[in-house]
Amino acid sequence: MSQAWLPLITLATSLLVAPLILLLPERAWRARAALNLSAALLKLLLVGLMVVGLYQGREFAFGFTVVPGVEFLLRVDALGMMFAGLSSLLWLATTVYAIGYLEDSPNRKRFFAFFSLCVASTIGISLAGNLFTFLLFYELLTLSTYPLVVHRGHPAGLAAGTVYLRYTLSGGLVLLLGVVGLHALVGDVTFGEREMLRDLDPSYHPLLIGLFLVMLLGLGVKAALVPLHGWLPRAMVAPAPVSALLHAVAVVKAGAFGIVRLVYDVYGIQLTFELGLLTVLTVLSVFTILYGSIRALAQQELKPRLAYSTISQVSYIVLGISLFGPFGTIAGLAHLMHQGLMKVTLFYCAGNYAEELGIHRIDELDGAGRRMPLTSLAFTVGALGMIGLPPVAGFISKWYLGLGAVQAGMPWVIGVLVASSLLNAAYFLPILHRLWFRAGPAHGKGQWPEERCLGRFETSGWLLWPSLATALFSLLAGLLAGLPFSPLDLATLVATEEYLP
Amino acid sequence: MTATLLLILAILWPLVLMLRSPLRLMMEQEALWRPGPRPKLLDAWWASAPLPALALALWPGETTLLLEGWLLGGVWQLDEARRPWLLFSTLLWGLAGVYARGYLIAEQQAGEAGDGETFRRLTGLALLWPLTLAGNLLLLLAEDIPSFYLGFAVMTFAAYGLVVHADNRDAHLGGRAYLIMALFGEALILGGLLWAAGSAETLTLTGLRESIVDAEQGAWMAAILWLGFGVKAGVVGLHVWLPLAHPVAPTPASAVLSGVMIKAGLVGWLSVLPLGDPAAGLEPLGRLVVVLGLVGALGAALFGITQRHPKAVLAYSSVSQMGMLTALVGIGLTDPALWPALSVAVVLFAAHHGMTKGALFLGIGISEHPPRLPAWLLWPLLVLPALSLAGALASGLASKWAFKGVLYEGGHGALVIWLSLAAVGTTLLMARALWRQWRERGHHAIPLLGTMPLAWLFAIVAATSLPLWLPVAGGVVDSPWPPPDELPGLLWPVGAGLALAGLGFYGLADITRRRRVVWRLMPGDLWWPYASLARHLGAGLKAFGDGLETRGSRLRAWLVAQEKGAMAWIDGLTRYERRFRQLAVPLMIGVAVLLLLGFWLE
Amino acid sequence: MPPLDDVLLVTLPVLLAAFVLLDRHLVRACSLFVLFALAVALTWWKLGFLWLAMLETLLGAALTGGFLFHALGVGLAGRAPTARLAHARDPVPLIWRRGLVHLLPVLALLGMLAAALGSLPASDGSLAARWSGLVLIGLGLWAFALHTHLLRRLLAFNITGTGIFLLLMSLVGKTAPAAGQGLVITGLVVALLGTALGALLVRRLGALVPSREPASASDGQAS
Amino acid sequence: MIERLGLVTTQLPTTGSSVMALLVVVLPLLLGVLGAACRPKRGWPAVLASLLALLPLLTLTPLVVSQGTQAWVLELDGLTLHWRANGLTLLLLLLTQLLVLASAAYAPAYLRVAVQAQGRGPAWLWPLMGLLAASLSLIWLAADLLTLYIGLELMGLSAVGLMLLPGREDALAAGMRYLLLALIGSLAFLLGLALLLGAWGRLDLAGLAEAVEAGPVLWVAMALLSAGLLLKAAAFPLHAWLAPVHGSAWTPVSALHAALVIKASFFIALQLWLVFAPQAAVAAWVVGGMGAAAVVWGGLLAWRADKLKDVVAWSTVSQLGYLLIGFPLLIGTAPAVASIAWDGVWLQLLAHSLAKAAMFLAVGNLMLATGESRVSGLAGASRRFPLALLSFGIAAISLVGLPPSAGFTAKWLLLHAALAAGQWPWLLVLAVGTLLSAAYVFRVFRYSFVEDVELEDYRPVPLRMDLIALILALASLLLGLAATWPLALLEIAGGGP
Repeated sequence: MSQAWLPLITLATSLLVAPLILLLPERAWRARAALNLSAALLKLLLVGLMVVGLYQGREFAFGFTVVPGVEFLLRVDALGMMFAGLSSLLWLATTVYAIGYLEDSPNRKRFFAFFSLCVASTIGISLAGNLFTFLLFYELLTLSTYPLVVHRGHPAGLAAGTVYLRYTLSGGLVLLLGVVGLHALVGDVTFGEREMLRDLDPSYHPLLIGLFLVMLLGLGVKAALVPLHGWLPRAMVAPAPVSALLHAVAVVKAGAFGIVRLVYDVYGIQLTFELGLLTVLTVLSVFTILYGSIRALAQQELKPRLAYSTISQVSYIVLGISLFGPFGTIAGLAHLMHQGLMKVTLFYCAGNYAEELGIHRIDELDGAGRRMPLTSLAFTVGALGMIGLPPVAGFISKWYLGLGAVQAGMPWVIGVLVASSLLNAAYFLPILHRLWFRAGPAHGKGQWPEERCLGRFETSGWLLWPSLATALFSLLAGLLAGLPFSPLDLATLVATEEYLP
Repeated sequence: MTATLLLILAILWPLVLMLRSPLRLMMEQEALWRPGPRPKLLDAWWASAPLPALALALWPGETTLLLEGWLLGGVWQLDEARRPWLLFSTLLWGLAGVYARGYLIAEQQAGEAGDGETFRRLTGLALLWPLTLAGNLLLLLAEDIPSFYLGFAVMTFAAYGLVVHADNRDAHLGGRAYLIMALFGEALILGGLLWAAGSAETLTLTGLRESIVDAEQGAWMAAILWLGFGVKAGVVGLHVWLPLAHPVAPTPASAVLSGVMIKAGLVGWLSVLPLGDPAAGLEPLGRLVVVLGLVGALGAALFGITQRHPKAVLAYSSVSQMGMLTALVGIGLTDPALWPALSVAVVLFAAHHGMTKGALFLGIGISEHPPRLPAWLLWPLLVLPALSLAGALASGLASKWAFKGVLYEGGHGALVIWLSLAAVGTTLLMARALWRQWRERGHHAIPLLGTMPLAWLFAIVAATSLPLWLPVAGGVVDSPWPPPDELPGLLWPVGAGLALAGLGFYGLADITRRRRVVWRLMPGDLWWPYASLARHLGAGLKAFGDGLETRGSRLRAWLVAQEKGAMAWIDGLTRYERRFRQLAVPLMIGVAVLLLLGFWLE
Repeated sequence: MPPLDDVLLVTLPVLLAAFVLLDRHLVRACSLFVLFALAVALTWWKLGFLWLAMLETLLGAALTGGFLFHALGVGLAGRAPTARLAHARDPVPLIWRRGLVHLLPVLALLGMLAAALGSLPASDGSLAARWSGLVLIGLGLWAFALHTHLLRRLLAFNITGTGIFLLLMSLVGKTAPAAGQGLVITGLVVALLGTALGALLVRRLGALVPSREPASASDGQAS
Repeated sequence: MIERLGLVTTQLPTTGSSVMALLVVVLPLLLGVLGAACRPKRGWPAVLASLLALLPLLTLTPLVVSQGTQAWVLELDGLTLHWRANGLTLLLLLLTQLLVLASAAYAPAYLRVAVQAQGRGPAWLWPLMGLLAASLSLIWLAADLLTLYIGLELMGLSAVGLMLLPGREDALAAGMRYLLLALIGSLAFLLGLALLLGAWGRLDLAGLAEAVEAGPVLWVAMALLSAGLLLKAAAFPLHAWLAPVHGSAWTPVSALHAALVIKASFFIALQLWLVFAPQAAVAAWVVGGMGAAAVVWGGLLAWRADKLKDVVAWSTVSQLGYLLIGFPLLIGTAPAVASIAWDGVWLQLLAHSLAKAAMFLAVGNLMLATGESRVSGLAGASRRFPLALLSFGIAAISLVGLPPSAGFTAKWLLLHAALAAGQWPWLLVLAVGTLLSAAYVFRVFRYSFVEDVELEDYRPVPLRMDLIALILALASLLLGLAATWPLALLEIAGGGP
C-alpha cells in the first residue's frame, strides 16, 4: 500500500509546502527557509527511495478516474525517475541559492510559494503516467512560473511575463488539442503502452502524423525549438534562481521531456521511425542547435548568451531521441540531466557575478576569476561541459550523440555536433579568457559596476555552495559516468527498456 | 600490483600537486590580497610531479588497469609500445620542471616578496603545469578512447595557460593562435573519434583501429583523425601556432611543448591509424601524407631560416622534423608491410627529436643566462644537441640510420633523398638558431650548480645517449650506430648544410643590405592569411547574427505595431455594444427567425 | 358576417390600444390604458372566462393603472401631475421612416405566428380573440421598439402581453382551460409586478435626476 | 437524452419526499423572511437559515441515489403540476443552495463594509435572495411548462429587484433596461407556450415529448421559446444588458446572478430542445454559432474592459458561449458523442458557476480594499491583498480552463465531444476562447504585479469575505480532479434503463 502512496507523497512534499509558506508571515524567513529546505531534503530522500525501488523492480503507481475514460495516474518509471531526481536535486540547490539571492527583497513569501508549486509541477510531470496527467502538470507549470518571471514587477519583467504567457499558453493549448485528439482516437494512453498506437490500422497513419506534429508544436514552445523560442531570451529578466530553474529543469526541460515521452512512451520509437517523424525532429533540432549557437555569439550580455546557449543545448536532447537506436536514446536522456546540471551552474554563477559585483555584460567580467575564484571555477566547469570537453558531463552526451548518429546512419550529424562544439567554444572561451587571463578591477584596473561584499567568502555562502555543488555534480556525472545510478546508467536503463521489449 | 599503483599515482600525483597550491593559499586566507611575503609556489615538491610516472616507465613488466566507473569505462595500460613514449616524456617533463625552478627564480622571488601581478601569473603556471603534465600522461597511458581524448584535451587547454604566461601582447597573440588551432584540431578529432568509434561501437583505441579498417568510409575517418592530430603534430598548413606560441612561452614550457606535446599528435596518429594493417586500404591517404610531410619538412626549413628569434627558428625546426616524421607515418600507410620495422625508427626518431629539441630549448635559456662555464665549454655543449638533431652525431645519427635502412629496404630511395634534403635544411636552421643565440647571448652569469644548468646538462646527456637507454619494442635497440661505411651517405646533408650556412653567413651582410624585406617575414607564416580569413568569416558570421537580430527586432517591431492596431480596433468594438443595446428586441426576433429557418431546414 | 358584438370586441381593444400607444399626452394615455384593460376584461367575460375578467379588472385596470399614475405623480389625493412627466412630449419625434423600419421585425414575428397558426384551425368563437390578440401583439411590439420613453414602453409591454393572453386563450379554448388560465394568471401577475417595478423605477429615476428628463436620462442606455 | 433529464419515470411518488420537494422550494423563502425580519448584522444567522434550506436536500439525495428519479404530481384545482428530481436536478439544487449559502454568509460583512446600510436596499436583499433561491429550485425541479414559467418569471423579477438594490442612478438605468428586456423575453416565452398548449393541449414535458410532432407550430414555438430564453441568458447578440447591470450591482448579488440566474435560462432552453427537438441539428448549429460569437465577442470586450467588474461580466458572456456550444454537440449527434458532451456541458456549468461566483466575490474584495474599480487600480495588489488575488487567480484558472480545474476537465470533455462528432469549428472556438480568457485574466494579474506604486489608502477587508471567495474558487479547482463525483450523480439518476 505504501508503495502506491509514495509518488503521491513525493508530489505532496512540494505541493503542500506552497500553502504552508503562504500561511507563514512575510517576516518569518527562518521558518520559511527551514520549511523549504526540509521539504527539499525529504523529497530528495523519497525520490531516492523510489529510484532504489525501481532498481529492485518494484512498481509504484497511484491513480483514479477523473472522468470516464480519463485517468489521473502517477507512476514511477526509469525515465520519470531521471527527471524527478534531477528536479529534486536541483530544487534543493536552487532553494539554498534563492534563500541567499532574495535576502532582504520584498515578496519572498509569494516567491517561495510559487517556487514550491513550480517544483511540484515538475515532479508531477516526471511522475505522470499518462498524457492527461502530464498535460495537467505541464499547464500548472506555466501558471506557477508566471509569478516567478514577473517577480520583480518592473515593466521589463511584466512585458517578459506577457510574452512568456503568450507563448506557453498557446503552446499548452495546442498540446491540449493534440492530446484530446489522440484521446478521441484511441482513448487513454498510459505511458509505455506503445502497442495501442502501433496496432492501429495504417490508414490512421496520416492522422497520427498530424497529431504528432500538433503535439510537437505544443511541446516545442517550452522546449524552445527554433521558431518557437522567442520567450526564452526575454524571460531572462527574471531573478537568477528563476532563470536557473527555468533553463535547467523546469520549463525548458518539461518541453523536452514531453517530447521524449511522446516519442518513446506514446508513439514508441519504432512507430515514430516508421512514420518518418524522427527525421522531422532531427532537422528541427539541428537547425535549433546551430541557430541558437549563432545567436548566442552575437549577445553582449551574460544571461542572454546563456539563454541562447540553452536553446541550442536543449535541442541536443531532441536530437538524441531523434536518432534511431539505443545510443541516441541514451544520449538524449543523459543530456536531459547533464544539461540541467551544467546550465544551472552557469546561471548560478551569472547570478553570483550580478549580485556580488553587479556584472551583467560580458566585457565587465575581466579578471573576475581573481575576485571570485570559486564561482569562476564553477563557471569554467559548466562552460567546458557545454562545449563538450571531457571530463565534464557534456562530453558523455556528445559522445553518445555521435555514436547514436552513426548508429542511425546519419554520420553527417557528427559534423553538426562538431560545428556546434566549435560555436560553443567560440562564445564560451572568450568569457573564460576574460575571467582568468585578463586584468580587470581585481588587478587595480577600473572598477566593478556595483560591488557588494555579501559574505565571508568571495560572496554569500548561500550563493556559493549551490554553484559549487552543481559544478561538482556535473563534473562527477561525466567523470564517473560508469558508476551505477549515474545519469548515464539511468539513461541506459531506459534505453534498454525501450529497445528490448 | 605495484605497477598498477604506480599507474594510478602517475596520474594522480600531478593533480595532487596542482591542488596543493590553492589549498595552501586558501589556508592562508589573505595570502592573495596582502602585499607581504607569500608562499613559495615552485618548490621541490612541485618539480616532483612526473616522478611516479618516471618510476612507472622504468618499472619492469606490463600492466593494465580497468576502471569501471571512470567515464565510459576506463582502461589504462602500460605496454611496451607505450613505455618509450612515457619514459622520454616524463624525463623531459622532469628536467623542464627542475629547469623552470631556476628559470623563473626572478618571478618566484618577486612573487614571494609581494608583487601581486607576478604572483598571480606564477600561480597560474604552478597550477597548469602539473595539469598539462597529467593530461599528457593520461593520453599516453589511456587505452580507452574517452580517457585518451580527455588527456589530450586537458593537455591542450591547460597548456594555453603556459603559453600566455608572459601576459603581454605577443603572448596573447601566440595563445590565441594556439587555442584556435587547438580547438580546430580537437573538433576534428572528436568528429573522427565519434565516427570511427560509433561505427564499431568500440571504446578502445585498438578497437578504433580495427573499426577504421573495417568501416566502409574508413579512409575518411582516418583522414579526419589524421588532420585533427595533425594540428598538434604541426602538419604543414596546420602548424601555424607553433612558431607563434613557442617564442612567447617560458623556455621550459617551450621545451615541453616542442619536445613532448607536439609528439602527442604523433602518438595520436599511431594510436588511431591502422598502421601496418595491409587490409586498411589507406594508400591514397598515405601518399598524400608523405607529400605533405615533405612539404612541411622542406618548407619549414626554408621559412625558418628567415626568423630572428631563436625560439621561432627552433619552432620551425620542429615543424620540419615533424614533417619528416609525418612522411614516415605516410610510408607506414602506403606500405604497411614496412611498418613493423619502421615503427621502431619512428619511435626512436620521435624520442630523439623530443629530447634533443628539449635540450636545445633549454639551451636558449642557458645562452641568455649563461652559467659560470668557460665559453669554449659552453658553446660546444650548446652546439652538441644541434649537431645531433642535424643527424651528425649521437642519437641523431642513430635515428637517421634506423629509418634510412628501413626505407632503403622498402625501396623508398627517393624519399631518403628528400629527407636528406630536409636534413640540410635542419642543419641550416640549427646554424641559424645558434647564430641568433650567439647574437643574443646574455652576460650575467648564474651559478653552475643551480637547477637550471644542471637540468640542461642532464638533458644534453640524456638526449645524446638516447639510443643507449630508450627501450624500443621490448628492449634497447641492438646496434644503434651505423657501420662506418654508411657514414658518408648519412653525413653529407650535414656537410652540405654547414657549407651553405657558411656561405650564407658570408653572404649575409650583402643580402641584408639588399633585401631587408626577407628578414621581415613574420613568424607564423600562414597564420596571417588564416587570421584575416577568419576575421572575415567571423565578421560574416557576426553580420549574419546581427542580421538575424535586426531581422528579429524588425519583425518584433512590426508585430508590436500590428498589435497596437489590433488593440485599437478591438477597443473600437465597444461602439457596437450600443447598437446591440438599442436593437435588443429586433435582434431577439431575428434570432427567432434564424432558429425557425434552422428548424425548417431540418 | 361575424356578429356585431364580436366585431366590437375585436375593434374596441385594438382601437383603444392604438390610442394608448400613440397619444402624446401621458396622463391621457394612462387613462386610456385603464379603459383598454376594462375592454379586455369585457372580452374575457364575453369569451366565458369569468375569473380572468375579474383579475383583469383588478390587476390590469385598477392596480396597473394605479402604478402608472403613481409613476406620473398623479395620486388619489388629486395632486397635480408632475408637469415634467405629464406633458412630456416624446423627445424623439415620430418619423415615418423610423416607424416603418421598426415595423419590420414586428412583421417578421407576425409572419412566424401566421405560419404556425395556419395549421391550428380556430373555432368560431375564438377567431375574433385570435385576431385581436395578433393585432395587439403587433401594435405593442411596434410601439415598444418605436418609443424611448420608459413609461410608454411599459404601456407597450402591457398591451403586447394582453395580446398574447388573448391569443393564448383563443388557442386553448376549451381543451385545456385550467392550464391556459394558469398561464394567463401568472402572466397577469408578472405583468403587474413588472409594471409596478418599472413605475417605481421611473419615479426613482425622476427623483434622482431632477434636472433631467427621466425619459431622456434613460435614453442612451434604455432600449 | 430525455431519460437523462429524468422526464420518463416508472417510479411512483412518495408523499414523504413530496413534502421534501416542497420544502426544498419553500425553505429558501424562510431565509428571506427571516432575513427581512431581523436584518442580520452577522453572518451566522444567514448561514444557519441557508443551512436549514440544505436539510431537505440532504434527505432527498439518498432517496434519489438509491431509487433513481423521483417524480411528483401536484393537483391544484384542475391544474396538474409535474415535478421531478434526478441526479442533474440534485446537482443543480446543491449548487444553488451552496452558492446562496456563500452569498448569504458574505452579504452581512459586505453590507457592513461597503454599503453602510444606507437606504432601504439592504432590507430588501434577504427576501429577494430567498425568492431567487426558491424560484431557482422551482426551475430545477419543474417537469411541466407552467411551473417552469412561474419559476422563470419569479426568478427574473427577483433578479431585477436584486440588481436594483444599490439604488444609484446607473444601477437604476441598467436595471430598468434589464427589466424591460426580461419582460419581453418572458413574453416571447409565453407566446411559445401558448402555441404549444394550443396545439397539443398539455404542458407536462414528458407528455408533450410524446405528443408533439414536427411542423410549423412546433418550430415557431421552439423558435420563440428559445429566443426568449436566450435573451434572458444573455446569449451573444442579446447580451447587451448584462455588463452594465453587473457593473453597479452588489457583489454577492452579481455572484448569484452570473452563477445561477443565467444558467437557469440556459437549463430551460437546453431541456426544451432535448425534449422537443432532439434532432434539430441545423438550428442547434445556429445556437452554436451564437455561442462561438459570444466566446469571441465576450472575450474581446473583457480583455479591453476598463473596470474590474466589467471584465468579470464580459467573461460571463464569453463563458456562456461554451455552454451554447453544447447545443450542436448534444442535439442530433450520435449517442456516444452526446454522452460525452452531456457530461462536459454540466461540468462546465458547475465549474463556471463556482468560479464566477468566486471571481465576483474576489473582485468585490479587491475593489473594496483598493477603493478602485478600474483594472489599473490594482497596481501593487499582489503584495497587499494576496488572499483576494489568490482567490481570483484560482477562479481564473477554472475560467480559462487550465488544469487541474473543473473548467479544464469540462473543456476536455467538450473538445473530445467536438472531435468525436467531427465538428471541427468548435475546436477553434474553444481554443480562441481559452486564449482570450487567458488574455483578460492575466491582464488583471499583470497590473497586480506592478511593484513601483505608492498605495497610500487601502483598507483590508474582513478575512471571512476573502475566505468565502477562496473556498468557492478552490471548489471549482478541485472539482476538476474530483469530477467523477458530480458525473456519477449525473449518471445514476438516469431513471429508466
